[in-house]
Amino acid sequence: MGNIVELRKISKSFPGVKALDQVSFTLKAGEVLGLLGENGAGKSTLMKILSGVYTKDEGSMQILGKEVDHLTPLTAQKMGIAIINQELNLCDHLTVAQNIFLGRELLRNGTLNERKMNGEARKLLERFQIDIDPETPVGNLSVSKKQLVEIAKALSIEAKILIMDEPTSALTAKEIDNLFAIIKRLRAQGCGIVYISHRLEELQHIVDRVMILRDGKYITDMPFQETTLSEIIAYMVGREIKEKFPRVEAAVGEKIFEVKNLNAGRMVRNISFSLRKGEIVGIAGLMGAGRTETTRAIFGADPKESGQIFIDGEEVKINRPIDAIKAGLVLVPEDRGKDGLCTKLSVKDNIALPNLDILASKLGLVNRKQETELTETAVRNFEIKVADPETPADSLSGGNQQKVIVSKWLARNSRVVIFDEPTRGIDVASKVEIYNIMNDLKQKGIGVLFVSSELPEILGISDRILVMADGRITKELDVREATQDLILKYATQFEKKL
Amino acid sequence: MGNEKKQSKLKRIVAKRGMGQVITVTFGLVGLIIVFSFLNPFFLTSRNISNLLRQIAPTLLTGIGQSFVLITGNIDLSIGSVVGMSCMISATLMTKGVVPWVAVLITYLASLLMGLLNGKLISKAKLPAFIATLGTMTIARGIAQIVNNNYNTDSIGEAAEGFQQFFYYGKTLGLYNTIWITLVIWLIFNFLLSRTRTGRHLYAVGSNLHAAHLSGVNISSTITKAYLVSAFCATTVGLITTATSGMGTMDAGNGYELYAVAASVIGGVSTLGGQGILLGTVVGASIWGVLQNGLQFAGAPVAIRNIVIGIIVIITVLMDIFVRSNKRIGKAKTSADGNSSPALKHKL
Amino acid sequence: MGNEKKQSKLKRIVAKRGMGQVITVTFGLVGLIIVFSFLNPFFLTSRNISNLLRQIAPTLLTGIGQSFVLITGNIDLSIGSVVGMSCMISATLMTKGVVPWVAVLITYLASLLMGLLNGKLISKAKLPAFIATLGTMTIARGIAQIVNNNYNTDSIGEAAEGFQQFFYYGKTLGLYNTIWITLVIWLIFNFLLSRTRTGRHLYAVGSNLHAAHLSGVNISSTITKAYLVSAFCATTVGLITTATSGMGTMDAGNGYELYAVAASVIGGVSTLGGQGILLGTVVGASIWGVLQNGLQFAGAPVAIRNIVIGIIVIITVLMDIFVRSNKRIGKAKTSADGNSSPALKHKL
Amino acid sequence: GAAKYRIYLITMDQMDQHWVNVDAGARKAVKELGNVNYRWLAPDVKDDAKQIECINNAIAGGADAILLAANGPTAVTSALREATAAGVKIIYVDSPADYPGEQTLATDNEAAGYKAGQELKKALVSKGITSGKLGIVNVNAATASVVQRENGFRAAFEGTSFTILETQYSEGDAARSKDIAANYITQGVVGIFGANEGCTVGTGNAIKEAGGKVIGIGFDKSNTILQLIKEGHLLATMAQNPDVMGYKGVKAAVAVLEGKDPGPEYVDTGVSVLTKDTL
Ligand SMILES: Nc1ncnc2c1ncn2[C@@H]1O[C@H](COP(=O)(O)OP(=O)(O)OP(=O)(O)O)[C@@H](O)[C@H]1O
Ligand SMILES: Nc1ncnc2c1ncn2[C@@H]1O[C@H](COP(=O)(O)OP(=O)(O)OP(=O)(O)O)[C@@H](O)[C@H]1O
Ligand SMILES: [Mg+2]
Ligand SMILES: [Mg+2]
Repeated sequence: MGNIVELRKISKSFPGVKALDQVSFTLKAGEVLGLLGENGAGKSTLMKILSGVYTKDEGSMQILGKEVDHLTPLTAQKMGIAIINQELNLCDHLTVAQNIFLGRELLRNGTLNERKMNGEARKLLERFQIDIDPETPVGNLSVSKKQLVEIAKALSIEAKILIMDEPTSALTAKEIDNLFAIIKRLRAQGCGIVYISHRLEELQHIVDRVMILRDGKYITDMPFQETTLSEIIAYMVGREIKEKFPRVEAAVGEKIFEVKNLNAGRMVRNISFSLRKGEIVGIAGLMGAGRTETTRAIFGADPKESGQIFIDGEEVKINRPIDAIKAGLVLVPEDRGKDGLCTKLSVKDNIALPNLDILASKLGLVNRKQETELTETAVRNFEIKVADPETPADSLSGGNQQKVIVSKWLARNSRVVIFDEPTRGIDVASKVEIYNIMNDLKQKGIGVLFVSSELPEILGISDRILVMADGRITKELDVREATQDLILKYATQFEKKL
Repeated sequence: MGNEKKQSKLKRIVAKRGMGQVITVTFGLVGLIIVFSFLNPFFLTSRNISNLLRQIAPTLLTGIGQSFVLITGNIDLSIGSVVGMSCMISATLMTKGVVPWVAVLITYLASLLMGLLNGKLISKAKLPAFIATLGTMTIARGIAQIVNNNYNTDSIGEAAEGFQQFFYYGKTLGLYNTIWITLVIWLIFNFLLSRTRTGRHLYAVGSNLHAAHLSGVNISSTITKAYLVSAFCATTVGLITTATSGMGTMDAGNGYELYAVAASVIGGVSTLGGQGILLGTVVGASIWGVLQNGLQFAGAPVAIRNIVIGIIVIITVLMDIFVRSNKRIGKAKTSADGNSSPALKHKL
Repeated sequence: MGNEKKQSKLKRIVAKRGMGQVITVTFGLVGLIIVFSFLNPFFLTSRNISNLLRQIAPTLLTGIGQSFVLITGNIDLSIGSVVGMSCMISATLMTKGVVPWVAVLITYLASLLMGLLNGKLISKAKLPAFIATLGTMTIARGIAQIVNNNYNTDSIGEAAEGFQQFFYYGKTLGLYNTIWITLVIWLIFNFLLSRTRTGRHLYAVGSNLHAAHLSGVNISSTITKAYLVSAFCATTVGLITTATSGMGTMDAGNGYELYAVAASVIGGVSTLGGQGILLGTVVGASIWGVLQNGLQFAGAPVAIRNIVIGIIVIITVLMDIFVRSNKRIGKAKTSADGNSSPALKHKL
Repeated sequence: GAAKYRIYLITMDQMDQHWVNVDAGARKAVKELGNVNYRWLAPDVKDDAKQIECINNAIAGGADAILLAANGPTAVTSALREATAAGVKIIYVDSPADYPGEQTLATDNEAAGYKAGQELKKALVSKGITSGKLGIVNVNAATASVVQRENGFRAAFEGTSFTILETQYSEGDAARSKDIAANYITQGVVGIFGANEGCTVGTGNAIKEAGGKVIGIGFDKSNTILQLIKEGHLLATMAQNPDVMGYKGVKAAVAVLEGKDPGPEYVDTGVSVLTKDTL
């Protein structure tokens, strides 16, 4: 079969970075192409050019046999290109159906045909077994539901070219299986699909061919059958990664952190657990199990109803984040864009922000020399790729942004560090770096609480695993006895609804 | 099952784009009317009601325009000046002997150009709306002053009698024409906003600009349309003002942009974009008008009027926030998360 | 290598929080001064310069307050009314025989309460800043009117001679006290903003409220502090106004909040929060003041002044956007992508 | 008791002491008469449309007579036609409109402005100054009464070798007026005219600060202005008699309502030139 997309020598720069450098790319009808690469390799940028979001600096494009010079999101859509973007792009105030048909509203006599749109949306959602009422406002949905809406929206176009940029980052296992079934069906219909993911385990289920980018350059492409995961990783990283889940041993000591009977709303119910010196405790669970809410409540970001928190055996009162930080408890939040970074501020400002209590005198005067030292040390220690700490944080790639967030918390001496999904959307090499950071903390005797939806990493890194469902801890497992199946069993142990 | 579905339909309507707020403030409006009708025997006379409706018209009209703009997540500070500019342009032309209806046409064209300028400065040149319309606010006021060489105009004269009747003094079927004009404009724009594709796009742009852009919505033209509507409404108010006074006043419309914001916001239109319906703007403008009229009759000095109005603006919005956050607590208690707290989302 | 480092240091300074804009508009200011000094022989006399500086002071002071608030991503529409309220409270107290310095103290306390109210309404009750301060704007004006029972006050009299000297008429080391006061306040708040923890927090809140919250920043107290600074500056202007006129005027300060926005924004403070420095506000206020003063000397009628000022506001911001996007274009061509276009990010 | 007449006073706004004095005069008459139900309606800001709303409200509120200080001659005429149609009697206070009323009690603003001009000219000439620049600080160009004052003032200098600079507007804000006047002084004017209370206060303060060379003259009477005159910073002010307008206005209205003759169509309530000597 012929190529339906041919991009030749595409280049694209952003201030300070060459995101794409002479990249060529092809896609055939009826194939699923895995587009792979580290954070900042240029995958999203390439696909945004193909879908008309960005304009290329150089190069030429042939799409469905036509030479195309200038694309907008609208013309791309009209040509049959659908994209599920890495970031959620939905209007919270509009309903699911209104979002799905946004820009392509169905009309009757020139006016909106809401009934038809609702009906079509319902059919679409049913066809893909997505359990959402098309008339609910999107703002009321959870992140995973939103991602499903995003997928449904892309599928509602009779697309000939479908781009999925990390579609599964917020999905549950069942929803992912569902998605794979959809992908296979579309492939059979002759649709060309580009699939981007950092969850390399997923590839085997669907991908026909892989293409690898590194630092904005084309590296290679080959049929998936003819390669192995470790070879792919080596191409991505430019070197071999020995261990995907490096594990270090440390002697387990006394209790450093304990939560007793914590309650905070519907999703945090009677949570009790403890952390010991020299161990990483993982929290597993399905999307919406209440893990994020638990960490936020502990950290004082959300109000608590009841419960006690102990650090080194002493009870601490945490009503707001600053109390937690002062008590030696810090949280690396889940949502990088929303909760993690002040994107307009510099890397330096971001790293300094939670440490100003140390950097400022009693009267509040900031010691700028100390501030510079602290940030430069952090940038060095965490190998953050940034030319100058005064650069605005939003010009960094995802992985580097995550490192900024981690580093700002570790620049101070804390007793307990909570990581909420620290590896989401991060490439393999960066993941390993994050694991190493956690291991390092563990060896230093600092308590690490590690929330993740990816079972392999939970199993690979933690020493003890708490499983949550419906806002409760349903099981505590030692890593030696834990298996994926066992965790899933407890993660689906829902309460009987009255 | 069927019952459940029906119930959820009702709930849905209530939840719909600020319908809840509309219902809440309607109660408030009724309360005010009751209070004032006790305080003042003339309040519910047909003469006063018809008067009152005519007084509400300018606030409602500018409120409609402002609501369109607010829904897209922007603001129009130039409304008051466009009222003044329209008043001066139309009156100057008429005093110079131009046929009133031609003057009206020219006035609309001139103001729509101002609306176009607003729209393009914001959507194409990417100026923040606050700044762009602060600039055009000053410019339009300057134009209002310069049109007749820094003077208010003379009387627009006998020839404009028909014009004055049409926009202000005349009655049709027992109701002042001003009220009819307002009603027709409201119906048209309400239809546009709730039933057409452009209307949908206005909400989408205000809710998530980037998403709307990626969905193929033409951002620039959508935002520009909102500003054109706003300019259109402001011009109509300017013409009503000319008809009312029978002359052009350079100062006309001063401060109307803020009344328009108040009317919209009291009626549930969010200054953050993406939310609100024009029914709310009607209630908001009515509350505003009833307060002005009622307090004046009650003999309240301007000072008290200002204080009361300020408090009411704050309270209605507080109430809305309270009602919404209470609804949420019923389901799940969230505090500092982005979805539940408007202020946390709020930029400027 | 050393050279390269120096260069990047320079670049860093230019890039820092809107320094680029400050430099651009400083050129504009110099240009204006040159033009006006050719147009008018009096322009550069020491008398006019010293006068001009004193005329810039109120805009700069309110601009400092507005900049603080804008940096947190909010806005303060109540500034002008707080000026009026302070003017009336202080003058009324003095005419009633209260010792001027006690009156000053009481005035500051009253206004700071208004600032506190603003801060709490926005940070605790989560009202959008536009609405909250629209409400307090009306309330504060009402208070200004009610304090002396709807009258402007009588002369504050002989006893207040010292007060008038201190705030307006007196000179120290050849410069008017008003200028000294402004300078001291600027230095203090510039120091607070650029060198202290609270300053950092203000930027963080304006840049990303959630991230700031999770980084241990007390959002509510940070936002409240910004409004307190704004109220403090507005009060100082109110007192200067009382000292200037020797009486209390209920109307005082009308519209100052918008001049304050203009001064801030021309100087590179973003209405989207997180960006801007007080040096910019100085330049912005100066441009504003030079225009007012210079255009009066040039004999331009108000109409022309309005138009010129409106155009200048728009052009300076346009220029900044253009310069920034050009910098970008030099390296990369972006079209409609979200990150490069401020308007796309913009909420109201 | 006696049948009550409903009388409304409608002013331009509620901000000036001037209006308060009109109201006070009216109240005095109401008290004396005892058969009047009186109310003061004022828009929150000076705005033609809002004043018309007040007129409409008064009609709707059952007015028998309206005492009106018209924003301008033209704007309210149509509304007044409706009032007349509803049987409401109209008495003008302060500023009449181009529409027949029962009586007008007002200051002749143009004449008063002319008088101010002449006073200033006299003072200048007596100091040996026969030419030079003059400045006018006015409220705005939209309010008829202040525009008339300015016209009168300008007329007084016609044919002299004084040049009057472009008028500057302060919206009556005393602080802004002060800035404007100070700028005039920098430009080397020999005299400044302030067209209302705020403008006059600002003018006086600017002169006070600059030292005595420039001669200032103003309009309206307030304690602050009188102070400035006493201290010699202002030459004089044109004091109107607003309380007379209110007092005689109510009396005239009741006379009309009772079918009596209210007296002449136009009553000039006069201005007095207040100088240091007359105080
Ligand atoms: N709008 C933008 N402005 C500035 N730089 C950008 C922008 N978008 C991307 N970049 C930069 O371009 C490079 C490529 O980014 P891109 O998002 O394409 O990477 P990616 O391969 O999708 O990474 P990830 O796996 O983290 O999503 C990065 O260095 C990134 O920082
Ligand atoms: N603002 C909100 N209003 C209503 N429900 C909410 C809100 N925020 C979260 N929820 C619901 O609370 C539940 C818990 O969400 P939470 O994000 O804490 O789960 P989680 O276990 O951390 O999952 P994730 O892996 O997504 O982080 C979800 O069902 C979510 O839909
Ligand atoms: Mg990507
Ligand atoms: Mg989570």
